[in-house]
Amino acid sequence: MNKIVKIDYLSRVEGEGGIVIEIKDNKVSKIQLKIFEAPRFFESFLVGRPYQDVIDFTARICGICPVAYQMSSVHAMEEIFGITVEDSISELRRLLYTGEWIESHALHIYFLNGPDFYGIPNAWADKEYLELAKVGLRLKKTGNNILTVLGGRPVHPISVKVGGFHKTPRKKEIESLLPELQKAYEDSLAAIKWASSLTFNHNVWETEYVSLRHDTEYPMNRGRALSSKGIDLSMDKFRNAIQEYQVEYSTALHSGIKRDSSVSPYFVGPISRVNLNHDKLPDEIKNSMNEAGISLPIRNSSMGIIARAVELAYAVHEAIRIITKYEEPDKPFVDYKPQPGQATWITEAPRGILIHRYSIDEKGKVRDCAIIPPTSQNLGHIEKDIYNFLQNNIDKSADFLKKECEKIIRSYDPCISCSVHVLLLKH
Amino acid sequence: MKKPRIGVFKFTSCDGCQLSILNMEDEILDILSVFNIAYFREATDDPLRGQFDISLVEGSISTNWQKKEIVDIRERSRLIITIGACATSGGLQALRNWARLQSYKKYVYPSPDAIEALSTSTPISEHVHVDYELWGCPINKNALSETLVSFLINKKPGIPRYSLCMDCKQKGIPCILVSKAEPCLGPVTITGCGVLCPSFGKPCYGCFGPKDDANIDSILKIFQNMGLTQKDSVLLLDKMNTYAYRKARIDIRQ
Amino acid sequence: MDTIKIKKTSLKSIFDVISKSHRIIGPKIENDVLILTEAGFEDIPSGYKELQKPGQYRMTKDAGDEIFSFSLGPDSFKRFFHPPLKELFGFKKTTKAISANRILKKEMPIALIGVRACDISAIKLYDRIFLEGPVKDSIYDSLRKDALIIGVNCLRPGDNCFCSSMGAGPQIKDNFDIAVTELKDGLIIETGSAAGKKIMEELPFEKITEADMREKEAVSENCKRLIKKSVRSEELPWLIYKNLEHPRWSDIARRDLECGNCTQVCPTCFCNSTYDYMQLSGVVNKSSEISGVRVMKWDSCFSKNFARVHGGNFRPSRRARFRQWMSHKLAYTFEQFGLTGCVGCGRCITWCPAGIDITQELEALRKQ
Amino acid sequence: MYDKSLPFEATIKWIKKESRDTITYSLGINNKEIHSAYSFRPGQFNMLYIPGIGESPISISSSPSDHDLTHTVRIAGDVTTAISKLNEGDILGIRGPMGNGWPIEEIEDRNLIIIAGGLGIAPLRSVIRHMRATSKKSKTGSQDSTCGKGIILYGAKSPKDILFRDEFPGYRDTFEVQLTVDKADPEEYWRGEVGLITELINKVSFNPLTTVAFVCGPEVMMQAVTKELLLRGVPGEKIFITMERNMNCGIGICGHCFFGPKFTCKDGPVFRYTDIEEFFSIKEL
Ligand SMILES: Cc1cc2nc3c(=O)[nH]c(=O)nc-3n(C[C@H](O)[C@H](O)[C@H](O)COP(=O)(O)OP(=O)(O)OC[C@H]3O[C@@H](n4cnc5c(N)ncnc54)[C@H](O)[C@@H]3O)c2cc1C
Ligand code: SF4
Ligand code: SF4
Ligand code: SF4
Repeated sequence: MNKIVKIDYLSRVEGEGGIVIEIKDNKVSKIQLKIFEAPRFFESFLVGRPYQDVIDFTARICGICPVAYQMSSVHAMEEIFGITVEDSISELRRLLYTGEWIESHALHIYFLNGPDFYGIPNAWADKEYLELAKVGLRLKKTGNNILTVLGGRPVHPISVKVGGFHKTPRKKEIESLLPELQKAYEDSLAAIKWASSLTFNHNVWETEYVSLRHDTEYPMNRGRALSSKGIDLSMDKFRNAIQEYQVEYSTALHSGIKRDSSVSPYFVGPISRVNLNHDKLPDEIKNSMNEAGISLPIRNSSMGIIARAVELAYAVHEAIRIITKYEEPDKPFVDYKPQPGQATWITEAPRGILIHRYSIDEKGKVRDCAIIPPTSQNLGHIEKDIYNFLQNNIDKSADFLKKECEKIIRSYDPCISCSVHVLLLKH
Repeated sequence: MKKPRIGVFKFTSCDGCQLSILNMEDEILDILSVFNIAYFREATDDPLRGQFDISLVEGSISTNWQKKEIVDIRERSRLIITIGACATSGGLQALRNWARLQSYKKYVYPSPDAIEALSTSTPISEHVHVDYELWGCPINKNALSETLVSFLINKKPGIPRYSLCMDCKQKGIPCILVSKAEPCLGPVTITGCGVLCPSFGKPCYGCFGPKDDANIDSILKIFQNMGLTQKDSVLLLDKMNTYAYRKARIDIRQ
Repeated sequence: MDTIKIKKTSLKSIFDVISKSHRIIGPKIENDVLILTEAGFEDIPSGYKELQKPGQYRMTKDAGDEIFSFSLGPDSFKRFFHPPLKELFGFKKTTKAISANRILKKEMPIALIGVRACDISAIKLYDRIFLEGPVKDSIYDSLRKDALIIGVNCLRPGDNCFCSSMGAGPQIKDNFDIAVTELKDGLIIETGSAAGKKIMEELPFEKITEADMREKEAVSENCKRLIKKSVRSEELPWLIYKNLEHPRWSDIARRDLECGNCTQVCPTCFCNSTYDYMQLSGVVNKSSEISGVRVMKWDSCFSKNFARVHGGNFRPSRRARFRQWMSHKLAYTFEQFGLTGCVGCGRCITWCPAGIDITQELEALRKQ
Repeated sequence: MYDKSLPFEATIKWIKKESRDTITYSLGINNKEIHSAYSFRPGQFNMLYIPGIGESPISISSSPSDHDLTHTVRIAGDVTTAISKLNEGDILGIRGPMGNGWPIEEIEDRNLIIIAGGLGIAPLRSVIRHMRATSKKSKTGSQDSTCGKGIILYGAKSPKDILFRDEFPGYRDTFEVQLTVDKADPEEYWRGEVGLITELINKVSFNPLTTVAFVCGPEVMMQAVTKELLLRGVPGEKIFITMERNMNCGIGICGHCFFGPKFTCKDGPVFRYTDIEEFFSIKEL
């Protein structure tokens, strides 16, 4: 039997993409994940720009995870210039990141992915679901409020600067967030319960989970790159352990881990982070996971929503912790002198590791750069996931397959706008 | 009464302005109670169908198919409102307008020929008639709210078009250009962001684009008097609204 | 008018006495700029001095142990009497009724401490505009009525000051509650109102000598001598009226950023715009009912739309808008209110990023 | 007295369509106290207020002696469009009266010549009706009415655009009335003049030296008319014109309506020509 499954426009994902699947003689003959998000050539126009521009520019790659771009780039710059920021500043940056995690995860859980489990087209289509959506709005708002206090606004906040922040918040200001964070914590524990009560397709196969790992904390801004298949590399080395390849049907580059002569897809994002770092979660959250019957590692890639709920709770918990012990730093930033050099830095964006590499010249201008967003790292993985799913359900109707494939893709919370901004292969 | 239909469309952009709609957490339920969000890919599966009372358009035009699609959207829309720097002035990606496309492609993609893109990124208004423009990278949600309120009660949105400095002074923020000699774009930039950067002690980098009659040549001269090279001072304008600032510079010469 | 002398250390007691009945607004340094805000005695930036040039402002500390060593920052009283954004009234409209409710907030009145002669002249003008016009502005009135003006005679002028040319300073003459003059070894306190007198009565004073009074006069004399800038005010307003078509206006327009900074820092500029502000919730609740607030916000004749009417704009060019501003300052206000529209505080010169200097532009108008 | 910085309610009593885009509204002030305290002079205006949208200055087109308080509004932008959507019985906000109004006392025993262009007839209608009312009174009182016969010259775009057209025949008892249009409509019978209003001035006879002129219309029209009147010998001191500027507060505290040193809202909108002569020809003032 031959079938063609075509989704022209994926909805409830960030950016523009579609998918074409061909089944010939009961075998999947073609999967084309189409990314027709128009390219924006970020890396090219960064070249020759003063290093200060990088933070503001790369943020514009993605409106949903601008902080991730700011974090990867600011740390890369500081690595190049040999700057170490005070602990209080790193903590504030972590707080900023929790704001983005909360916002982005809440959006995905309640607005993008959630409706799939209820068979509704959006979060407001159904009266009952709308109540859940309201919780989602409340959580999102809490995340956004963190971003606003620290960075002026939720999308493309303006406060991050090489060496620290342009301005750090007053203790009073930041403490005003606590009441809503307490509420958010309750909401997010409920979210874990709710998410794990949903019904999932069985998408389980042998894959490789990749995330950062840090000795003392759940990874965000620092650590080493770790994989479930034994990789444990510095950020810089990890960058060289992966390879990107272009497929002719897509504007996005795919990437995989180089081993011998083959390049195999890997998986980044909340599931990988939880799987590789669950020991770093606070006991309260571990308990909630146990109660909800979440067994680790999470091997079903459709269960992204569960991992997100866990991380949502973690981010809220972490925000409360940081705010409670916050002391206003003496100076919002450390002084430094720009120096030529190059560095790679990786941070954990809501969707997974985000790799930046820069080289800066003597005038403090960007000589060259490479950016590998999480979604482009996951693209190969998504395709394989779909492939496996189809093989197991090859006899189902085209309509069914179409819906399910859409769901699979969505469970990755792909950020297609990001995925077009991909790297420079060494000339 | 039938609810007015809103469509949200996206071209070349980061999705941040669309997200700003979803970030109106306090208003979104009000919006849903008076408007029918009939097309909004990022949030709902509803297919593209029929006519729209308001089309909110994000993103710039940078490929051939987008050129066609925006014409289709125009035909379906009573009002087109552009949201954000990309749609209103070409966005950061308009920097390609002043570069060589092929070298750009080569830089980013190993097989550049597979990449379909125009050599320019241009605002929506270069392609179809635009009824109202919301500036900002990203837009300010109060401005969007004012625009929707204005639509409902039938008036022009009351969004000021004077300089950022006006609000900077009104908020009592010390001027960083005058008191620290840091190159702030406030004097040539429209207000609307809530004076974010100066209130964080950072010079404005122009994400809201040029104000009415922005005197670009004069501000460049001021920057140069502060010690910046001609080239570096122009770089300050070549950001998210590069297209609009360069255009303002030409307009004022006439 | 009563005059006493107090010890420098007794200045704090003025703060103490006043703070019982008033909210004190005084000078304070924030981010290296002198601002006016709720401040205490300890916030007075004694020993600090500003270096000012057209378009430049730098705070330095080199004026020894003088208390009132500094001059003017961008803020003036106008922020407090005529706030940048004020709610005129809340409105509600149903099909059969319209209501407009003004709520005058009953707050503790303010006491402005450290007001200089130029700003006191400007307050006089503001009183004419908002209290003595065809309609009294009740919001201004409520903020102004019980406010105290504690003036300070300048020890030295700011680098861009020219108050003496405008007849607005440097010595405080009237329209104050208390005026302070800093001497080498004490402070002379003069009262200008009953309220001021009441405060004075609570201060621990010392004997005042002839020499003190001579020193007091010398302070203002000396300050006046140090003023660097001047305009020929005797030629005003005619110099402006004669030159409304002068080519210099076009020359200024080339430099003018029209950012409006000058109008926002000017203590006499009062232009504003009024509009209705509504949130979505004010429109959607019940379809036939709407509610919101009508607000007045500082605006500026530099705004391109300021003179727009339906079907046109009376001042479409930058040249015309700049001319409007300068003419209003230096000519029109005399006719409108019988007072100078420019008090020579020099703020517009300092805070203009382009460094446009009103005194030099006026001088240029004299030349053909 | 009531506070002129706060709008009060007025109910629309009746509506009359005057032309394609111009409508007259009769307003009744709801509040009794304000109603009895409210009095105005011909040429004054009110700020009409539609909550949520804004305010517009609109001249009072009735005379103080009229039973009704009317405004004649041309649909231009947001506020005037919103007004045009109102029905009888609806409510709007009003602040006023504002402005100085026409100097009726200047007329005394002089000849009055009223020159209006387009919508400029609205504030002058107030004068016309006032003059008629007072001259009627004096007719019944003493025999020697001091008022000579006045002249009305009125120009509109086309016959269809002539406002209050049905009223002019009645005015002929007190005034000599001359109407002109830029262009006559072929479909309509038009007996009046065709051409510029300045040409009309030369077609009527009056003694310029004992005349007082009230002029209202678009600024270009007033420029031309004043020039013509001066040529005829009417003293500049006796020519009164109205200025139009953006108006925001109406009470002299917003700065929008400056015409040179004048506040159009409180010093005007009516000005003695010689008071503003020096500014009249300056562009973009
Ligand atoms: C003294 C005076 C008397 C007037 N008398 C009448 C009259 O009797 N009948 C009539 O139809 N029109 C009159 N006008 C003109 C009328 O005020 C404008 O057409 C009207 O304000 C346009 O407002 P809008 O909201 O419809 O237009 P928009 O273009 O939407 O204007 C928005 C706002 O701008 C301001 N504005 C715009 N145009 C003008 C203007 N011409 N004058 C003052 N402010 C303006 C107002 O604040 C207005 O609310 C008069 C104007 C003045 C100054
Ligand atoms: S204007 Fe800025 S925030 Fe909006 S879509 Fe474009 S890049 Fe994103
Ligand atoms: S800091 Fe920037 S925006 Fe603010 S007044 Fe100065 S120049 Fe203008
Ligand atoms: S200050 Fe300038 S750059 Fe900063 S947010 Fe506002 S408009 Fe954007």
